[in-house]
Amino acid sequence: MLELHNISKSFPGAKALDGVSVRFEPGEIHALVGENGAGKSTLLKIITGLYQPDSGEIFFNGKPLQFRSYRDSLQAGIDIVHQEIQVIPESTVAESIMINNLTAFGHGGIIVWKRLYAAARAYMNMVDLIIPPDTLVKSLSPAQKRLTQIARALAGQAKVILLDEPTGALTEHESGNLFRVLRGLREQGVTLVFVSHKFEEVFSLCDRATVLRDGRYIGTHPIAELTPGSLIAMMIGRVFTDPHLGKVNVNQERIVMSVDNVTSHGRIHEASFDLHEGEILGFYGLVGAGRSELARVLIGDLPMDAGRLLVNGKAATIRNIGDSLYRYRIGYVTENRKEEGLFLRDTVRTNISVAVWPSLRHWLTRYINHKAEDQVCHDTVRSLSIKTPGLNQTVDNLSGGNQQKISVGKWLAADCDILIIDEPTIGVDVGAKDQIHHLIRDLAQIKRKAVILISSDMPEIIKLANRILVFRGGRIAGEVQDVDNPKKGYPDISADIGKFLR
Amino acid sequence: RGESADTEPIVWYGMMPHPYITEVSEGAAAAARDAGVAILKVVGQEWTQDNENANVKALSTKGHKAFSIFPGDPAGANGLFGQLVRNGQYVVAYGAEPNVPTPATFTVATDIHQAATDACEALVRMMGGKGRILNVLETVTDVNTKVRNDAIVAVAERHPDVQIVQTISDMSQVSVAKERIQSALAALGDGVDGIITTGYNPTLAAAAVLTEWHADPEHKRIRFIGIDTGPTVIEAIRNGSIDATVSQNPFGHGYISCTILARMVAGAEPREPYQFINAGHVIITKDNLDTYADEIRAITGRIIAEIDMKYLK
Amino acid sequence: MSKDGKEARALEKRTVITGRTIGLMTAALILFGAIALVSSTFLSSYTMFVLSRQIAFFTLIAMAQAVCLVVGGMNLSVGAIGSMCTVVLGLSLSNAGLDGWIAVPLTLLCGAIAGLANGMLIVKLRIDSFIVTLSMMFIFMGLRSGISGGQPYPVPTSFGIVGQRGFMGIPYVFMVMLAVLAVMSYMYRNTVFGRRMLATGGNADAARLSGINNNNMIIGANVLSGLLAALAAVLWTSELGSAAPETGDSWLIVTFAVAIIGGTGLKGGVISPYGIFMGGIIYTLIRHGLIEMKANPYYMNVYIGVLILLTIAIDRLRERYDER
Amino acid sequence: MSKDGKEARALEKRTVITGRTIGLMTAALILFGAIALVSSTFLSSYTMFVLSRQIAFFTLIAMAQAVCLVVGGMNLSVGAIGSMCTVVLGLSLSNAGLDGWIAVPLTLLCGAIAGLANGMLIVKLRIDSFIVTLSMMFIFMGLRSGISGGQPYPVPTSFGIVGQRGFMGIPYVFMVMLAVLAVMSYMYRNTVFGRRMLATGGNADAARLSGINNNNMIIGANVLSGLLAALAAVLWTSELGSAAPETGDSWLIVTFAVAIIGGTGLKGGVISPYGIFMGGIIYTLIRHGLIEMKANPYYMNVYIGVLILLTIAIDRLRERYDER
Ligand SMILES: Nc1ncnc2c1ncn2[C@@H]1O[C@H](COP(=O)(O)OP(=O)(O)OP(=O)(O)O)[C@@H](O)[C@H]1O
Ligand SMILES: Nc1ncnc2c1ncn2[C@@H]1O[C@H](COP(=O)(O)OP(=O)(O)OP(=O)(O)O)[C@@H](O)[C@H]1O
Ligand SMILES: [Mg+2]
Ligand SMILES: [Mg+2]
Repeated sequence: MLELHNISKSFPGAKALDGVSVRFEPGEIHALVGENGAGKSTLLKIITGLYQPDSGEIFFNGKPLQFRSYRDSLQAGIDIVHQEIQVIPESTVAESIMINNLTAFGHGGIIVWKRLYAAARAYMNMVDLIIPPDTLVKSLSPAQKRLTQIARALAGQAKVILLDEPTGALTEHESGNLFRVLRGLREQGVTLVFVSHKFEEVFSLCDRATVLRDGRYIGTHPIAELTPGSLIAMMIGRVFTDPHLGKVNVNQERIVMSVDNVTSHGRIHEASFDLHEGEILGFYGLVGAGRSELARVLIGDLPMDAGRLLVNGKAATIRNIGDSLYRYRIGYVTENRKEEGLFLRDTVRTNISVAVWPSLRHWLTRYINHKAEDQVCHDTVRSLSIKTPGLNQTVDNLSGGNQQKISVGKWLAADCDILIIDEPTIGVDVGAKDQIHHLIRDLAQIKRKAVILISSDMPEIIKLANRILVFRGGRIAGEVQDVDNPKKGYPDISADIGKFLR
Repeated sequence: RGESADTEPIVWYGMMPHPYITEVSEGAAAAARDAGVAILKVVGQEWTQDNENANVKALSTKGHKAFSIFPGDPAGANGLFGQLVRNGQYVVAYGAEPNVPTPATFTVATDIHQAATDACEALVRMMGGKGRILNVLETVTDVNTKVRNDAIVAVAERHPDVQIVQTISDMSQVSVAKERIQSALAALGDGVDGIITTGYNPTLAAAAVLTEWHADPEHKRIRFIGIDTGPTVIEAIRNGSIDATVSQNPFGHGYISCTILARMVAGAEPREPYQFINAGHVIITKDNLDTYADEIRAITGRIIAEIDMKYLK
Repeated sequence: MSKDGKEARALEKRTVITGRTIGLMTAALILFGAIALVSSTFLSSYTMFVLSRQIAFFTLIAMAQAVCLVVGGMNLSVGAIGSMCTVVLGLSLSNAGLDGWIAVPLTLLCGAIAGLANGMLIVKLRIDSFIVTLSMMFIFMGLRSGISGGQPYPVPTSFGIVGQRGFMGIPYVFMVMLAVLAVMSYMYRNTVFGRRMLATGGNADAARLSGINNNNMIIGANVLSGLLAALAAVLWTSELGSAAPETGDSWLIVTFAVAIIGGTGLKGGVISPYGIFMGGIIYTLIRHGLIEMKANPYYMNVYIGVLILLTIAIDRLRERYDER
Repeated sequence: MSKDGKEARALEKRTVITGRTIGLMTAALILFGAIALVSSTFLSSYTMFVLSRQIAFFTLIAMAQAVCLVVGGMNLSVGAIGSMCTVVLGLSLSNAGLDGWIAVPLTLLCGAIAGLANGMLIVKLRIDSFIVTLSMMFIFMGLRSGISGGQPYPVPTSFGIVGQRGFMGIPYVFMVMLAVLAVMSYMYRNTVFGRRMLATGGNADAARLSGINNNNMIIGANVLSGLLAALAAVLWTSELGSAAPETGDSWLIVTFAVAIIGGTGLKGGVISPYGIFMGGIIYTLIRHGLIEMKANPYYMNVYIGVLILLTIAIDRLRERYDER
């Protein structure tokens, strides 16, 4: 039994945790929910010794814990799967999984690879990661990296496993698999703490849920006593209703982008589609289907080997993202905010305004106008409710969800005519998710832009898109139309999508 | 300008810790003893004019009256010397002659052109008046290198049967020198009859390379003359692995320069605005190994004896 | 509350002088005070003149390094470019007999071209800047030795004015450096080019996805670096009164030491020109102080090393303390 | 089960001789063939002896650099440690009159302690290895100058055997290097310590989050680096027949050039000891080839620079081609 008493933790400009007390029992899957920045990750990091609390105590099976480092925590049998995917690029998958007990696979510090691979393969099978164990981690997709990390936590045989948004990059199939494994562990009496913003998961998997809000403990309840509505109310402190977004008003007359047989060797095969003004076009597919890669071909970040691209009816040659942004006004929000979306060591200001600097120049002196820049940043911070103590805050110090908002916010500020948004709500809480959804919707409906929405979150894509292209193996396998028709239900559309996935 | 009682009137400055500099500093110390003046000895960190400028300029703010300095860069040092002289301080260069005209009052140095000529002539004699020479120069950023090279080329041209088969350069460290000399020897094989090195590091390296070369009875005898001395070089001459080297009177560089400065600080005036004082050099072979030190001391003694007649009034 | 208010302002305001720079200023002041206390000659105008010129010189060459560090690279050839430019300057002034007004721009152009070559190789061959500039260091050094034969070039006395004189006790060299500092500081804060270079250094992938042409930024930074190295070479030649080919041989380590003491990050994305200026002051004072104290010259490098380490360690401790 | 066995072999095979190493081998062979064609003395036993000793030396000091690069750091003090160890060796052999069997372990210990000092400072002060080893370079260089006064120490003739002799035309030094290579290669492929150092260098955050104590890995790598530098110093002293304090002064750039030609990543996490060996061969052949060709000595550095750049550029092109 893991008990926390009055845990508090402050960061410069943010009180992350304020007197939180909670108990995690063996043999339960305990959901930890809350908005972005509520302090979930911080709490888990304190339990595992990655952060030291400012005050408070932790008891594990009645004994006080005083972790000085993560390794102490591992020794005590407490392990964590982090929210952010962190891998060792040049190591093998097997090694990454077994990294904590490499010594167990050899004599006197010398590794016997055969035994290591056999052992690792068992855990890889468990999470359905079917690749050779000597694959180098750097060649994996984000989802495969995530599965590697989960397998590592399983291999640690810990008595407590903390999972911080483990399903972030996973598809339903992979998630379902993971849940089977977690239920098995529960049977064995393992304590599981599960952080997720996806309510379906919380309700189908967990036994009890603890809610945090603004670093404070709100309450712990058996799942059976909760409804999504009541849980959201606890999270955001008010009653929340998901308004129906209604029909998308597309200007069928105006094709803003026309993709004609675009091919990029080994990535994309003969993709063709039109994008209209005011349209939200969804790209759906399983991990690795090539959605992101097509997006990168369109913005000139990957080579286009054949095919044509028309923007506003005229043939467009896009050699780099500078071309796409400044000449054709096409933007791309990356799915990978930490590595490609943000300047983590830089300020909120720079991160929001980086793509608009040229237009902020003083008409005469050509130097960036500070007032105009701050105006843009403040507007973005306000419209997305980004939680930051100031524009000078280092982005690294913001919570995952707020970082994601900045990654999206930069492109809203850039005011593109065509915006490609890749997985906009990974690790974003319900409140923020809703905000981002409305922003995307307004972008198309009010500002009359065209949006390509890439998402692995089926409810999200169905909620927003008016048309969905389904990708498989680098091809567009099919198109689901009329998605925004209120008469069509979620089951119908998902069944349509499912047809093309096989 | 503040001048406290414990400010030494004379500064002797050495480029960096180095056997040559160590010997010069011993000369400076002896001059301080003999003349009864306090001399501050300062040694820099790098063999560059930059480093010397930074250090000497810092020193020049301290109220010393006279400086004995090695001109790291014969042209560049004049900038430094000019500033010192404008600041009312005496400068004597030692070890190498700065470009003339120079603000320094004296240079106490070996006549490098003469030394290189003598060394090369000695090598040619050892080779029996004919053969192929490997010419090893030390640095490429030192004007003295060019003077030495010119002297060696001139000697080779004077002897019709002597030719310079290859010139190698740019080796301010023993390790690089050893690598380059070895490579050249390997490349030329038996095509070398004599080697001349005109720098401390290549000399040290050549001594090691030739010791090894001559240890193999199948290898032919290669004649060699270097420059400067060091325990390993002297040892190699003693056991016959190499033939000769040139001693440049480093002790004298320190002793004479500091003695002159001591006199000038005490009020003596130079006879000319600028004079070069040849501190002499001696070729060391197996024959004079035990007596060369006396020969050099004798040269120094002669110069000191003439100081008031030839240089100062 | 008032504390929070202060913090909030700190997180909102744009600042020219960062907390770190203030820390460095304090360190410089303490060093300055300590030397002034023990030395009677330290506050003389001559000492100040000589030291401020030294500071200017160290600061300039450190800037030449820092502009490359900013974009996440480095320039190992900074001294070699300085050497080569000195030779070009010497050739134009002495052999070609050109006027300074033509020779100096020519030299600066040569530095810029050398930087351009570095930059082009880095982006075209997609090889790390470390390797490219290491190789280019060999090449530039070989060129200067080959062209000059090691021979320094005499320059006209009039050319020495900028390097040797000053106005009201302040060396012209120092003024040039202050001007460069002001321009650089302005550039990194206020211009698209400057801020894009910072972005490239901060996270090249994110910069690329934000529409920034990283290659141009890297080339730009290298050109700038070459230009600054050439400028330092010109000033140095003027100060020395002769164009000595070995000019840049001792720069490399100094540039890193000063840039890093001055708070330039090795990982890119961070620069503070005024911090580098403070770095130049601290480095100069450390070296001067050791001579003032008549430190055993043979051990001089030990003291320099210890003091560099101490300065940076204290700075880091302060930073960590501030974070609390 | 047998599938795992095959995979395990595949891993071992892949990491002993990588594609890159084969590319480097080809480059080395071409260079070798070219020189052999134009030179009549190249295949002589003296040439082979002398060159293989040079290769051994370059490879060893490059390894001393590479072990630090692997954990994502670097060791600018590698030559300074070599110098200091030479002085220690000289002192023990000459002044203290110790036997080689005592003096050598003492020297190696000194190198390890110097590396330990580097490592401790890096992890305890949490300062970048670049800065720490830069400062320590000053410190070690100062110590060697202060202690030795720049004077080389004579060593007994018997001490020269390892450095100057060989067996069947193969220098002992070369054999020592081969042994070191084998050990290092094995360590990075098959030991927990080696794999963990690679992990730390590959992604320190991920390694920490995987329960690896990065600090220990960094300290370990630095101790190893000091040890290798000391070993190189011992062998060099034996080869030269005297303990010259300036031993390490020319190492720094060579270590980087060879390690990088040999495919060691500057970003950490990648090493190939046999690749470094090939790097040592290529670097030696380039330098020897230039002397064979009687290249103008004043322009020597230009050729060296161009050839380094070419080697790496071709290697990168090959790699990009392979990726297709
Ligand atoms: N290293 C840090 N430095 C400064 N502030 C931090 C740091 N880590 C977290 N915070 C702040 O602490 C608060 C809690 O963050 P935490 O990451 O725990 O939130 P979370 O509940 O996991 O949110 P999300 O769902 O977005 O991941 C946030 O306000 C965040 O900005
Ligand atoms: N079958 C596969 N196995 C492993 N990696 C793959 C596979 N297919 C693609 N990848 C890699 O996964 C990454 C993601 O691919 P891509 O971005 O094109 O897909 P996506 O449809 O956008 O999926 P995601 O949801 O991962 O973004 C790419 O780097 C690709 O090389
Ligand atoms: Mg979180
Ligand atoms: Mg994707």
